[in-house]
Amino acid sequence: METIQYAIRKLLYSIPLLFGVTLIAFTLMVYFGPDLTYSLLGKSATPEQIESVRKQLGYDQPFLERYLMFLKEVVTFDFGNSISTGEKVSSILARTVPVSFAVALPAFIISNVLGVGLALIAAYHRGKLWDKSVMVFAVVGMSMSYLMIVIAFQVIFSTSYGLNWFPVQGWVDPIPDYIDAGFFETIYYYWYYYWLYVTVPTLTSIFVSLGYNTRFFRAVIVEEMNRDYVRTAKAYGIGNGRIMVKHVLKNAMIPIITRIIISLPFVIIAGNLVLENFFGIPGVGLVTYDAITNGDLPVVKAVVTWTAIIYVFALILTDIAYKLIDPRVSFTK
Amino acid sequence: MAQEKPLLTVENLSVEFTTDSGVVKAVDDISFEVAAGEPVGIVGESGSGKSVTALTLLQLVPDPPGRITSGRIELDGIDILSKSQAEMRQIRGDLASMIFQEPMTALNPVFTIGNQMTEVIRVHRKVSKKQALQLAIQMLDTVNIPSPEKRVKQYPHELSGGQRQRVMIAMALSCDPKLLIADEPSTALDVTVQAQVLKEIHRLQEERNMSMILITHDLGVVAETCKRVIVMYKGKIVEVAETKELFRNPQHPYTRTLLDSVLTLRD
Amino acid sequence: MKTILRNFLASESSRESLWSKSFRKFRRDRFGIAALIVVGVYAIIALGVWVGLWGQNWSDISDEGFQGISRDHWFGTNLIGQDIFARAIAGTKTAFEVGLVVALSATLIGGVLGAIAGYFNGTIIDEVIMWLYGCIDAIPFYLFVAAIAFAMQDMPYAMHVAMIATFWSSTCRIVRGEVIKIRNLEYIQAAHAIGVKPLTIIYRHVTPNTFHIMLVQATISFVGAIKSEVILTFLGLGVQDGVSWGTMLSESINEVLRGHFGNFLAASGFLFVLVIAFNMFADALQDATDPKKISS
Amino acid sequence: MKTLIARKVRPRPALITLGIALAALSLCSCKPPFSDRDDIHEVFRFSEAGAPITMDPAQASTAYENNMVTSIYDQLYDYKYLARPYALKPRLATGMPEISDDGLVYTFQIQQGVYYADDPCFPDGKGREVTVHDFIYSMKRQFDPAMLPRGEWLWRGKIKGLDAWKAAGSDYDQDVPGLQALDDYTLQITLNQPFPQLVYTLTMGYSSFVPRESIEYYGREAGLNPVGSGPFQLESFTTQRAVLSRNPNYREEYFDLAYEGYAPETQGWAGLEKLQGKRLPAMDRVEVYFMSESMTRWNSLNKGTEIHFGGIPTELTHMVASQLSPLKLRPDYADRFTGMSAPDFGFVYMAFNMADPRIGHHEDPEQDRRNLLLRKAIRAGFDWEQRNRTFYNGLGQFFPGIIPPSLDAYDPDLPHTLGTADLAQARAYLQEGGWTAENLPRLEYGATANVTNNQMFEQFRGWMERIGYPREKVVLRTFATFGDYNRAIRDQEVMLIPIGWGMDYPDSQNVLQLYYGPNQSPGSNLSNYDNPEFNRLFEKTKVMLPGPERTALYRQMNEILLRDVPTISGMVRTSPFIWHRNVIFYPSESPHGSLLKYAYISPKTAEEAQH
Repeated sequence: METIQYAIRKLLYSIPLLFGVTLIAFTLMVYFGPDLTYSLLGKSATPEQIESVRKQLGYDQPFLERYLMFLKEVVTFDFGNSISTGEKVSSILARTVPVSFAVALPAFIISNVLGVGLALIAAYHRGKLWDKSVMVFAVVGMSMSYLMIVIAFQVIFSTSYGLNWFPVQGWVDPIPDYIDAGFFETIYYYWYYYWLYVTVPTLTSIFVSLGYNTRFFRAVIVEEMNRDYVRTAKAYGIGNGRIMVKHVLKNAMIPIITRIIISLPFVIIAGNLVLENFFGIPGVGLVTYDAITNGDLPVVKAVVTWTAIIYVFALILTDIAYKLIDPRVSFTK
Repeated sequence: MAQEKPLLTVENLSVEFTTDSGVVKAVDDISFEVAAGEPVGIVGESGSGKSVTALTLLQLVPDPPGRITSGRIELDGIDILSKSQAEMRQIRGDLASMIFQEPMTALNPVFTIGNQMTEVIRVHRKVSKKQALQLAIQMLDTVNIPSPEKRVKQYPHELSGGQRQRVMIAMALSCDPKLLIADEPSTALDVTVQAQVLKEIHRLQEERNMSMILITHDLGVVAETCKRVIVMYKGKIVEVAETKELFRNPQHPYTRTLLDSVLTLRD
Repeated sequence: MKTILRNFLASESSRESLWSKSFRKFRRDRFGIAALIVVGVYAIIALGVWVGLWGQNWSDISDEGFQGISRDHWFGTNLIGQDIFARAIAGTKTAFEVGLVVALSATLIGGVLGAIAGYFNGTIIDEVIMWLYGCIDAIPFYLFVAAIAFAMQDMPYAMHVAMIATFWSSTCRIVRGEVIKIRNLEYIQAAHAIGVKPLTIIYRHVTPNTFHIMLVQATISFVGAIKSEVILTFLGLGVQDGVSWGTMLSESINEVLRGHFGNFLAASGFLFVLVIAFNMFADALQDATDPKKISS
Repeated sequence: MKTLIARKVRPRPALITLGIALAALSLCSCKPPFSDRDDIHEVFRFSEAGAPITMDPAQASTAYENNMVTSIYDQLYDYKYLARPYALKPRLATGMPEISDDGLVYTFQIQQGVYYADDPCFPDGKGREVTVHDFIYSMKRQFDPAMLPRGEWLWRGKIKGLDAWKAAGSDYDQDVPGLQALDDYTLQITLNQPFPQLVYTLTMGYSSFVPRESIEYYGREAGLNPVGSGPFQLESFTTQRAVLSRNPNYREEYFDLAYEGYAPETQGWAGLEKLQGKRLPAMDRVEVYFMSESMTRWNSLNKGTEIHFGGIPTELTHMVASQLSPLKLRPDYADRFTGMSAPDFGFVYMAFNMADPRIGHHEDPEQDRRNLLLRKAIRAGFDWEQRNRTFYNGLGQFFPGIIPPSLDAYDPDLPHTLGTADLAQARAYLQEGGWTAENLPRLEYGATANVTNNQMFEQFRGWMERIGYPREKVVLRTFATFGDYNRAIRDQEVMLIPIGWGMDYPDSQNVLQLYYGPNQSPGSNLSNYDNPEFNRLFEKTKVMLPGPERTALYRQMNEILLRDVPTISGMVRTSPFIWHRNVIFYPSESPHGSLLKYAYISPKTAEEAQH
């Protein structure tokens, strides 16, 4: 109850934030954003046609009017249809967000779990060879450009120049109509193709984010290891491993969880446009990027708004997670 | 008593620390003994090496930057310094236990009192969780914490400073150690609470006939609890004496300044 | 009054000793020194390009593309016959320009706003600043940068502005947190009590104590900026007229399969070495200036 | 108490093993699901560099979109698959139109018994019969601003009453005098003035037969739910892929080699005989993949299992092919692929913005003359030959003027020296015009921001430096999107406009209109060139039927352009394509769209299978 009250209060507090996000997004992406007029005209246009298209796109309206329209869309969650394809924005999101989510999730989980694991190992062996190796790995990983890794991984894993284990690009097809697959066959089919397509992108994003994660988590854990209660636990004969995994980790969870939850909305909504571009994944990242570059404002507006909303929810979720982890946290202050 | 083999023997112990400004000898060639059932005080100002000595007894000095360069520690017939960390773990909290200065941070804030106490018990004793909890409640009762059944379910921040220190004592004693090392157990507490906690430690030490090393910068604290006092200054033992003898006739000039400060405060 | 003054003096002197201590500590960090030397070499290269000592022929074309490695062309030439090595050298200047402009501006803005927010913690000023960086944090990075780059297209500094607009927020958040801590320290309270003006306190006493944080943040922003430049250029939002490692990497995408690794190796090699050196430098700096580590 | 509790023996601390579920990765060794089934349909997979945005025939304008629209919708006419030069053939029409003597009235008959694909937009979900009313509806949509049409300019001012219909508010219930259905299968088009290119325009996606039901049923999403009578229907469509499957209602159409213009001596290598007599579309399913990264596109094609047909990235051509024209693959690729180079039906050129007094028309005749010399100098410094080598593998074909070699008015006798840089000449022009490094105007080269454009600009700057232009005076103006670039061009703000033109039909009128004065921006005359002599000739040829007289005038106009230099042109790009050996295909660039119905994967013979 207390938690729900808190969440509601927090939601109300986040209204100014949403307002700010929409205003920034509107000013930058919509008002000063790309002009779609000429993309919607033929090879040879007349001034009247230009006028007519601008009118249909609402470009002739004043700033405030257009912003208020946007706010109305935000409030009603109805962003209308994409200007270029005409598809309903809601159906674009429904189609692409799950795909981005499916692509990003394994990498997200593995790179965080692995990051925490490596950080624990490094922190446990602080100053020793293990620590140094992990940290060198992390710094090297951090220092590589994303683009370099995407290029290298695609060539290594997916092409005939390299191992050729995985498809270069593509995404899971539904089972063709004419095949009647049993339950387990269906599961196997989706499982198989899911991993087939998702593995190389997953490895890529793990490689890219693992260094950062490990370093951050190690710093957090090391800081926690200097606390008095760790010395106490040691003095009472509790094993180092147990201290790390039980005592230190739970205390370190607050910054760790903050980082994880806060980055989640960007993983889901913003997707990963470079990855989706290179691996031909029909996700929301690429759709959004195309929308920005094409000036497909309804899509941009919807994505930005949803990201902000989910971000606010993520903030609330982290606060709730704090309370679950740390008994000292209270919502009634 | 004198003929009996002492519980703890420390011989020629030296500990060094590597710091930004070079290598510092924190403990410099000290030797002392603690007999079974004997309460001994180690007194000195901060930085005199008394805490490091205490930590060294349980091999708790962080390495690096700390390093034991020489010496021998024998506790209940065990050569402490030859033991591995894994072997030490069985000794810590069981044969010898420790109480720390800062009860606010020495307990893990995110686990209940009961959780932390049972963990210690179950590390050293083959008991069920339920039995361990029972034992924990019993120990809390022993250290005079009211309604211990309730307390075990509480978190450290829900307890007062004095209660927290009592919890520490209960935890330290839960496996019946032969040696209790109390590192400034009352310093961080309010003056009134200080006295109560010290009284409690004193009582338990006597009841259980434990050996105890009480580390403090306050000679007044030692006066009430310890038979014998070791005075440390700049990593060296400068004086060892019976408490009464020390107060009556301090040998070392440093001891005298320490005594002066106690007396001026008492005035 | 006397004690207040003494506290002032004490804090000043302890700050001094913090810096000298940090410096001493840093000097003993062999990795840190090595990293700094590498960064220094890059800086000299960049400076040389800037004043016109070398790397000026990056735009010269020759009739034959994809020449191999030769004495004239250490990394060969690219598609339109430009010397890859000269371009990598000239790209160093671009990297430093992007890195420095973004790091300095973002750190300055973040530091100042963070100090103000922290000092006026709990007031409307704090709320507004927090709101501002909250909004920026709620918009996905690449979307935000792309939007600014589009809105300002045709301006040579669009990418810089875009990165500054996003990078300042993390510095602001950290400095704000630190200032809230410092603010509650005795001597600041004392200064406040004897009527020193808030801005003077912030300027004289609060910000100097956050310099070490800002320094580390600046190094992090620097690395972030030159890495983001690569992706942004690849997306067509980055360096427009000129040469950068990002342009070279983007060019190289289609060249590696053909077996021309010159662009890829030169750009990623230059980038990787600088970034790793900077990361190590940032680490060493962080270690050296962390007061917690000094006191222990 | 102590006795009750036994001392616990501590187990050694268990190593924290990070068991990550990488087991999933091992699946690459197991068999793909259903791979042992023999009833899996063969799919033809095709890759393209860009994605269509809409499949609404009123709007579909890019080559990618046209490809989809012409596969799904029927038009009146089409081009023969294999005939070169391009030759028309009827598609829904039963034959060529009957044309009145004054060239103003065209009468078309269309096939009877042609049905739309089944779709929920029809009353009982069953596709209804196609009539000429659908064509009239489609043409009207081009003149309805609410439909955001893009093909209107082709027929603007040409069909009787259609512009008036638009001016009156685009009411679909109103009749257009120039578009009459004599009955369900007979169409009559009446023109305002002769329009010899009319039939060509009726092959384009814009003039598809579109059922009004579908547009009204799907509303704004009509572009994603195309309902046509063509060989395919759209099964699914994302930003990455479109899946086309056989339209079960598609009329019987069989492939006839001779009719399609097969030339065994030049096309015999393609194995097209295997297609003879096949019912079209030859494949049940075609998947079109849109991959903007050419590296991804190539990796996917080269893998041998993913994509059947695609282009060779320019950068890789030399690795894949030993000879380019005609294309010969290197042995390791020849084992797996068939390939061919097909010239684009269009070209690239660089227009000068003649409305910019710094470089174009100028009121002051002296300055005008100097500007002309400057343009001439830039043209002399512009090295098409080198551009061709660097960016098009030398496969491109330079042509002077604006009429490319694929058109009959092309004049092979024009001076080809314009295709290579002549630095001495360029400097001479500059000197003649009194241009020095100090007084030369800043050259602003426009482009959308991407790597290739950037390199092209740098190459251009290199050339300009060679003729004596200071480096700082040649600058790049980038635009984030093509839309923004386009806007700046149409607002006459870009000085040097490198751009391409995709031809709509094989008639020089389509390219000469690029310099017709009244077509100035925002029209298609991006150069804003305005020459009364040229305009007069254009108006004269506009209504002329093909013939030597018209060809002579076309050439005359082309020479005016060469003299006035409103543009540096041009180059026809040629794309090398390759496809798997068992695929039967004969690629072409526009004007063709509906090639997908001819794509065929021939079953492996026993011998091939063993191989």
